[in-house]
This record gives sequence, C-alpha cells and structure tokens, in this order.
Amino acid sequence: MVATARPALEAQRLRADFPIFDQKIHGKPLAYLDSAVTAQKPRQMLDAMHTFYETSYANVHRGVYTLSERATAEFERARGLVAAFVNAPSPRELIFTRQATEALNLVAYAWGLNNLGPGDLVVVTELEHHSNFVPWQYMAKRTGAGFRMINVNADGELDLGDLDAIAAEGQVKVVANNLVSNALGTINPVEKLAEWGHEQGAIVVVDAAQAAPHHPVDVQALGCDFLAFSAHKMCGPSGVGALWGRRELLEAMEPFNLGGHMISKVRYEETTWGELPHKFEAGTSPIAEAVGFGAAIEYLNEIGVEAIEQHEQKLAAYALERLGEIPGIKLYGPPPDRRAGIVSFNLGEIHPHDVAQILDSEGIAIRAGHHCCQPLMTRLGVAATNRASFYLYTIPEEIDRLVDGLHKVQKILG
Amino acid sequence: MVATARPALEAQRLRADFPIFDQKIHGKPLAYLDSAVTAQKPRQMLDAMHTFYETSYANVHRGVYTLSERATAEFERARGLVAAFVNAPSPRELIFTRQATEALNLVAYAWGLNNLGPGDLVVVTELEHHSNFVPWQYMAKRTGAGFRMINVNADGELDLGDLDAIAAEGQVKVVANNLVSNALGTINPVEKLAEWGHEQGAIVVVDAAQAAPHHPVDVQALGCDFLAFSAHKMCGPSGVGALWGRRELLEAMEPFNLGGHMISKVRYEETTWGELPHKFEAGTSPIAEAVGFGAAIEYLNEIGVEAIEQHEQKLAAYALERLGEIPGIKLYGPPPDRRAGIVSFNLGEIHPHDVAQILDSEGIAIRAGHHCCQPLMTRLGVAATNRASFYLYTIPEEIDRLVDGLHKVQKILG
Amino acid sequence: MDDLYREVILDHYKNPRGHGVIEDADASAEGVNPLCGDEVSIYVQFAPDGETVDEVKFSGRGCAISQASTSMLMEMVVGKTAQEIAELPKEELLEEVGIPLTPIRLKCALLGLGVLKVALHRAKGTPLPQEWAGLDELELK
Amino acid sequence: MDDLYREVILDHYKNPRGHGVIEDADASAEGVNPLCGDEVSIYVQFAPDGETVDEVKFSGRGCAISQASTSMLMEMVVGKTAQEIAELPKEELLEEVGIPLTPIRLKCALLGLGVLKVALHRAKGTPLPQEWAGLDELELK
Ligand SMILES: Cc1ncc(COP(=O)(O)O)c(C=O)c1O
Ligand SMILES: Cc1ncc(COP(=O)(O)O)c(C=O)c1O
Repeated sequence: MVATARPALEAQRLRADFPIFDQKIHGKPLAYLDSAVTAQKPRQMLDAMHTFYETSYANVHRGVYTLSERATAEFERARGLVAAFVNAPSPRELIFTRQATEALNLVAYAWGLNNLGPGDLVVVTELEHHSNFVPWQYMAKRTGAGFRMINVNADGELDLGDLDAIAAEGQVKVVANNLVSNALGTINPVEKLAEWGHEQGAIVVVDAAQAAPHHPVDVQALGCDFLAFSAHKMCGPSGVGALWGRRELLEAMEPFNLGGHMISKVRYEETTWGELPHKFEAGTSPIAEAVGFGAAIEYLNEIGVEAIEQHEQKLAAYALERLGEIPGIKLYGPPPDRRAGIVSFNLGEIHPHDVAQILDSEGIAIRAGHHCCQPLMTRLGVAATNRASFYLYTIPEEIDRLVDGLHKVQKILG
Repeated sequence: MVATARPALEAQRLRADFPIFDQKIHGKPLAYLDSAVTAQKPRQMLDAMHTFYETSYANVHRGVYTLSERATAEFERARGLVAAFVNAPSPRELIFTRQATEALNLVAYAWGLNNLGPGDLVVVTELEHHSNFVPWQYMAKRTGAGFRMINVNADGELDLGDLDAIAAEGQVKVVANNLVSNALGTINPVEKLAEWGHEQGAIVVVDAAQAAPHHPVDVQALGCDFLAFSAHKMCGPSGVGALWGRRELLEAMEPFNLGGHMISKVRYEETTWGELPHKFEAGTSPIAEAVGFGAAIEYLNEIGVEAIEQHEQKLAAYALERLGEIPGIKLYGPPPDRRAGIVSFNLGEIHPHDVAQILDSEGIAIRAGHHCCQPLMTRLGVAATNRASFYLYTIPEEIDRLVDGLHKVQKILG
Repeated sequence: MDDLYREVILDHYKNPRGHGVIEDADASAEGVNPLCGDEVSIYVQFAPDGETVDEVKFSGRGCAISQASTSMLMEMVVGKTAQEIAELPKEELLEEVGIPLTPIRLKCALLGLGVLKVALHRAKGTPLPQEWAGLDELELK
Repeated sequence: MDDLYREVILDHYKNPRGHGVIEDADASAEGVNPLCGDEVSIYVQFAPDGETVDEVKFSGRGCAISQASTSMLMEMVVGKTAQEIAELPKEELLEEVGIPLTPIRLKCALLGLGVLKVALHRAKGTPLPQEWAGLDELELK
C-alpha cells in the first residue's frame, strides 16, 4: 500500500477509458449502476489482451520456442501483479482460477472434503454470497460435519455475540466469510473473525470478490488463510480469478482439478503432484485472461485503490441521502461510514423487476433480484431488492438520474 | 454435417486472418507447428470478443436491463453454435467449462466420486492425455475402484484384444478415451469402445480436445455419454471449453462447482439445484470467452471442418514422407491414412529440447516434451519426443523449413 | 416503456382477476421462477364432468408482468377442458399480454401458464410441453 | 543460436566430464525436471576429512544444456567442501555456462546443481537455498 496521499479520482475523465459509454441505451446515456455484479472494461485492459493475442500468444510453461517463452513471461508477470495487489508473501501462493466461485470451491473440495468429518463445524455468515455458502453447506453435508451461520442484525451487520455458543457446539474447522457484502455493502470485521477462527483451530476463508475491486486488501494484515476474488469485477476480463492461500496449507493439501500441467510424474501405478502454483492449475490456463487481469491491476494501481474507495464512499453517502428523500422507499444495510459503494432498497410493494425495467427505459442499469444471497433475503423477508452499485467511473449525476427514474416508476406503478 | 463437397481450403490465403504471422521470429517468418497444444487466433474471433466487450458486456441471465439481455443473447447464441458443432441434441446439454481438462474433471467428480466403489473398474487407454488419465486414476483410488489401461501396439494404435480380460476383472463403470491422440495423432475407434462400454453398463467419456478442432465430431454417431473439448485449440480464446453430456445423466448427477447461478433455492437447511445447463455453471461464466468460442465456431464452419481435415491429412502425409528422408530419425505413430495432422519423432539421441531450441532460431515453433502423455512415453521408452502439428493455416513450405532445420540440428549436435 | 406497462397490463396488475386460494382444490401446483425467486400457486376446481375448469385462482408474489399475465390467464381458461388447456400454445397467452418481451421477462409472463399445466398434468395426466417436462422454466414444489 | 551451442557447451555435451556412477557413494540424490522428464543422479565421494569432495559423478539423460552444465559442475566442485558447495551461488555456474538462458532453459542448466545440493544436504545437513527447499525446481526421489 502506498502511504502518500493520492489525488482524488476524476470519474468523469476516467469514463473516457471505457468504450461501453460510447453508446446510447433507449436513446439515453448509459448509467451503469451494476458494477457489483461485474465491472466495465477500460480500453487499456482490452488492448493489452488484444495485443497479447496478436503478438505473443502460445501456451505457457512448456514450450522451448520464443512465443511460448514470451507468453510465459507475460503470464507470470501478471501473477506477480495480482499477488502484490493483495500483498501475498509470494506469487507462488497465487493460483489463477475461473473466478472467486471456483477459488472457493477449490478450498471446499481440496481442503474441506479431506479434512472435515462428524463433530466438526463449518461456520459461514448470513451475509454470504451463494458462492461462499453453498460449497460449505454441501461439503458439511457430504462429510457429516455441522453447518452454522452467524446471523446479521437489523442494520445488516454481523452479530458476533453468537460466537461462543457456536464454538461450544463442536470443533470449528472452517470460518468462511466475505469482506464486503455484495447485497448490502456491509464491510465485515474479518480480522476479528480470523482471530476467533484461529483460536478454534479453523482455517479462515475470505471471499474478497466484492472487496478487492474497491478497497485495499492485505492478506497478511487480515490474517486469513485463503482469499478469493474475480478479475471481472475489477476491470479485468471474464474467465479468470484468483485464490491466494497460505503456502503451508496449499502444500499440504490434495489437489483439486487433475490433468495436464499440475503433475510431476504420471505412472500407471501412481501420480505425483507438481509444485505451487502449478499443482492447482490443471489444464491450459486462462492465459490471455490472466494477462488481462494483470493489465487491470496496473490500471487500478495507476488510479489508486484508496482513491477508488474514497470516491465510492462519497457516492454511497450521496445516494443514501438522495434515495432517502423518496416517499415509501426502504433502504437496507449499514450507515454510510461502514458501507461500500452499494445501496439496496425496495420501493414500497413495487417488484424490483418492474423497477429495473422502467429504469432501463431511461438508460439506467441496476440489479433486481436476490443477488445470490437468498439466506439474507429470507432474513430480510423479501424475495428480492433493487441494488445500485458504483465504481470508479460512476458520477453523481447518475445517482440523480436514478432518483428521477424512481419517481417515474412510482408514477407508473405506484 | 454438410454432405456437399467443399472447396479445398487455401491455407496461404487464410494466414492473412491471423495477426500472429505479421511478425518475424529471430528475423525469420514464424512457422507455428504447435497447433496441437493451442491454436492461433483469427482476427474475426478477436474482433468479436473486443466488440462484445466494447458494446454489450454485462453479466448474463439475471439482469433485466438492455446490456444484460444483449449479453445473455450473445452468450446463449454461442452455446447453440458450439452444441450444433458436435451435433448435440440440445444446447441445454452443452456446459461451458474452462477447458477440456475441467470438463473431464466435472465428470470424474460429479459422476465418478458418487458412483464408483470397490469391485468397479475405470478403464482408460495408454494413449490418454494426463487430463483424461489422472482424474480417473485419482477417483479410482479415492473410491476403491480398480484402474485399468488399454495398451497400444508398436504403431501406437489401441490393442482391443485385451477388452474381454479387463471385463472379467470387475464391473466396468467408466470407459475414458480420446478420439485423437495428441502425442501420436492416432485416430481411435471410439464407436467400438463406446459399444463395448455400454455392453458393460459403463459411461463412455470421450476426450475430443484434439479431435474437435480438426475433424467432424458427432456425439450421436459416436454413441458416447460425455464429450470434452477446448476452445483454445480451435481458434477460440483461452479460458473456455465445453462438456457435452447426455441429458438423463446430467440431470441425475450431483453438481460439481457450487455457488451463484447453479442453484434453484438456497436455504440454511437445504439447497436445490438449477436446471441444465446452469446446474453445472457455478459463478460468473467466461462470458466474453464463450462469445469468442461461438465466433471461432463460425469461422471454422465457414471453412468447413472436412476441408480442414483433408488439408491436415495431406500435410501429415507430406511431413511423414519428407521427415522419413532424414537419416537417423525415428517416427512414431500410425500410417498417414489413420492419423491426424500430428507427427512425433526423435532425431537419434539428440534431446528434443535442443532440437526445438535450434529450430526456434530458424523461426520454427515445435513442441519438445512428454506432451502430457507420460504413460505413453514410458511405453515408447523415451522421456520426450519432438512433435510438429498442423492446422488450417499450415503450409507445406513450413514442413520444408522444418526438414531444413532438422538438418541444421544434426550438423550442430550430431 | 409505454409499450410495456400499457393500460391493460396495469389494470390486471392492480386488480388481478382470480386472486386467491381454493381450499381442497381438485388440482393445484406451485412454482418459482429461479431467476428472481417469484412464486405462484394455482388452484383449479373442475365442473361435475371432471374435465372442464369451473373455477381457477392464483396466489403468490411477482412482478407486474407475471401478475398481469397470470390474471389474464385466469380469465382465459375458465370453461376450457384440462386437455384444451394442456394444448394451449403459449403464444395465445402472449398475444393476450400483447407487449414485446425479452427472454428474461418471458419467463415472468409464462410462469403462471407453466404452473397451471403442471397442476393439470398431475391431476389429470395431461401432457406437458417438452420445455416444462424438464422443469426448465420453473421449479416445482 | 551460435551463442547457445558455442564450442565449450558442445564439448562438454559430447565429452561429459565425470559421467558415471559411484557405487556406495557417500552422498547421492536423483532429481527430475518435471517440465521435460529429464533425470539426473549425482554421486559424491568425500576425502578422508569427510568434508571435501574427492570425486563426483553424474548419470541420467538430458538436453545439451543440462548435460553440459552438469559436466562443468563436476569440474568446479572437486576439492571444495560440502559447505562451500552449499553456498555456491547459482550465478557462478551460470557464468561458467556463459550463454543467455530463458527461464525454461535455466531449469535445465540448474538441474545438476540442485541435485548436488540436495545430496549434500541429506548427507551433511548443509542448507538448501529457499527455492530448492520448496522443491520448486526439481522433483526428488
Ligand atoms: C461477495 C461475492 N462473492 C462471490 C461472488 C461470486 O463472484 P464470481 O461469480 O465472479 O465467482 C460475488 C459476485 O457476485 C460476490 O459479490
Ligand atoms: C487429447 C487432449 N486431451 C486433453 C487436452 C487438455 O486440453 P486443455 O488443457 O485445454 O484442457 C489436450 C491438450 O493438450 C489434448 O491434446
């Protein structure tokens, strides 16, 4: 992390880097307020991938020829950039996966399936995205381990008062939680949970899919054992993500996917595994995608992730203020100083699908649904919410347009 | 499959579609003879992905807004193209994976781990790529099932004489084999193996990674149950591949990766799975990569995969003839009429690394290694071979340059 | 926009026909649109011939499109036989709805029809269209 | 190219020094380069002081770079103590090899040195450099 103060980011200027904004939607400028689900792509990142394909594409790590050496160098350079972005002690601990979801499944399968059993407990939170909930629920069921959930309070913040009661029920072996909730924007006390998890002798698995694009993330400061995130939410391409894992754990673990590249020796009688990170990267890697991921990290580093965080915090506060003026609106989640650039709400009884559809006719893209957080929706007593989420290219005018759009929704359906 | 005759392809003209050839390697034109490991990319495919990112990028299947509807339509259109390419009865049976390796792991985990046990047998061939060998070896070991290998004869062709003996040893539950060997170019009798496998009550898993880019592949004619392949070997991007599976099997199977998108209902108490193909596509898909895969299929369809097959067969015959003239060369694999556009060889005692390195200085890229086929290498009694492999952009002049290069290798190291 | 939320849709949305529950219904089913979690239940009462729909009601939550289209469906099917409803092409309902729908919203508009066909299938063994046989469009309970 | 296969490399490749096996060696190890399957075994005989390398031999198969660099290594280490060899920086061997190497070929050039350090580590407890401690460069048997 750079300690010196950075200039605030100029979202209006940065928008020029994003070709997606060079178009009209239903005759209106695009207000893309769905960055929590996936971010748009800067030209710089797209060009890096394109150039890689045009000049240096080959498979990595095995070819003796020039193109393959060049591709390998670019691929491993990207690994270094991604590893440094979360302050991993070594790039060897950084595994390229398809996305955060696969990174979490890797841990659930390769660690969970081999280390869990009756009497053990897997602990998740009510705020988890399905991707850090269902794999653990499934592995607990398969292995006979118990499955427990840390609940949220009315503000959508974790209620850590239950921890002792949970620990009394069994041997806590896994604590899986997200750093930032994609449904509510809650910033969670991961350091505390990691400390508690380690006291129990558990591994601590952090879903940083929603944190890494927007906030400085430091695996060493968090004190976790595994951390998962996705390139596509941070200006990178689809098709690639990352798992950081503590070296001793990764080395002791069984592999996950098996096949080409992850082996040392394959014999009819027995197969031995390769070294980190290869052991967990079976088959041909998402090569160009990793290169694009590296380019996205360079783009974010240029702007500064602290500047992004500040920008989004301002937007979130402004959005909460402006949306709060709308009669009948229900806002979910914590106060602005404890939340990321995500605002979830319902407009009285109006179904989120209808809200999103009418907003779309104004060129405004928001999410309407359960946000892959059905356990949380159950808790909130709704099937779905509307969610507006921000990124480095979001400008306050888009929030004004959102508010105007919601007034129109009320006029039509209210 | 189209029955009408297609014009032969003009490789020299097609090369203009591939930007990678617009450069010199060590001052020489690039002779890329490593397409079996990964293929180069036509401008048409790269442009399709780029345009998608610039104009239509969003997450698929959930957004109510225009961009998301557009992205979903392009993504599902690609699925339809890929499914039709292998004559799948329905696009719902076509699952996007990272690559062939992950597709095979999906079957090994979701079917194998849940259906194998002591007394059962998993049967692979000595020709398998590690990606269709190691997952089965591992699952057999985990579940207590037996693991058997169908051997090859001196020509590198499968010896089916052992089948009865294998069947007598246990209940054959899985037959996993490749359609085209990436190490030797052998075209394998998959229909026969599928028939035998089904007589035993086994599932038949076909690795078509090396077949789909070069030969017409028809899952219904093959009679298999699962078929895996990778986009990157067929002019598509890295980071995406496909599994076709028989609907009844896919529907009855447990899921593999768990998380967002693949669910129907998630409750603390229990989770239910979504419909095909979503049940097997957890997390954010390789969206742009799938779109690129579709564009690659359109590119191949335009040329005609039969024309590609014929072109490569001619190149293979020419290469075998020209290489055969080199004193001391050892050629592996079957005669030209039963092989794909792949030629494996050793140049006396000269190590393949040295061969490949010297060829690189002439701008010629070939593979030197075990080709992820260590069991086969063990059988051949070598650590590695040289392999030249061809694609639609390969021209006979490149084979001439290869032969000249090999003479130079012999002069330096012989 | 004006296309999508035209007057007749809004009318059915705000004043749904056949909204409610039939206790001890002759046929019933419940479905959920997995894309948004919307649920709809449908209840059918047959006339004494045991084939003709005498009364039909629906309950559940949903967006304007799904509520309005299910409400329209209720009006369309009374007096029809189970077999006739099984054969009812979805296009006929969509024509009634009468607005252009993207694939995602199509799922909303067809949720009620799918659930109704499943209810009749269960009670009377009438055929399900291929796309519902595989439960592709909805999750049943 | 001429850079890579210069005369001295070719000489060591074609006439490797110390090629062979020492039966009942005081120290030995075998390693494989997982990238190509190349194997090399190294055998060490110590002088009566039990510390100084008296004789060293290698066997196995490999490319010209790995064979030549291992051959050069054999010449470099005779008369050195186990501790001195453990501390030998890889740069010293690479300087001897004296050709530009890409990362992949670097693995070939350093295979022998890695195996030798492992043999001494096992026999004498000398330290392993971090990159070999993690077995990153080679698979040991
Ligand atoms: C908190 C959180 N976890 C996990 C995911 C899953 O990300 P992906 O689909 O890229 O694996 C998301 C994305 O929606 C998320 O917001
Ligand atoms: C026959 C065969 N199977 C499987 C694979 C693995 O392909 P991927 O790495 O794309 O999964 C390959 C690629 O080398 C292959 O040639």
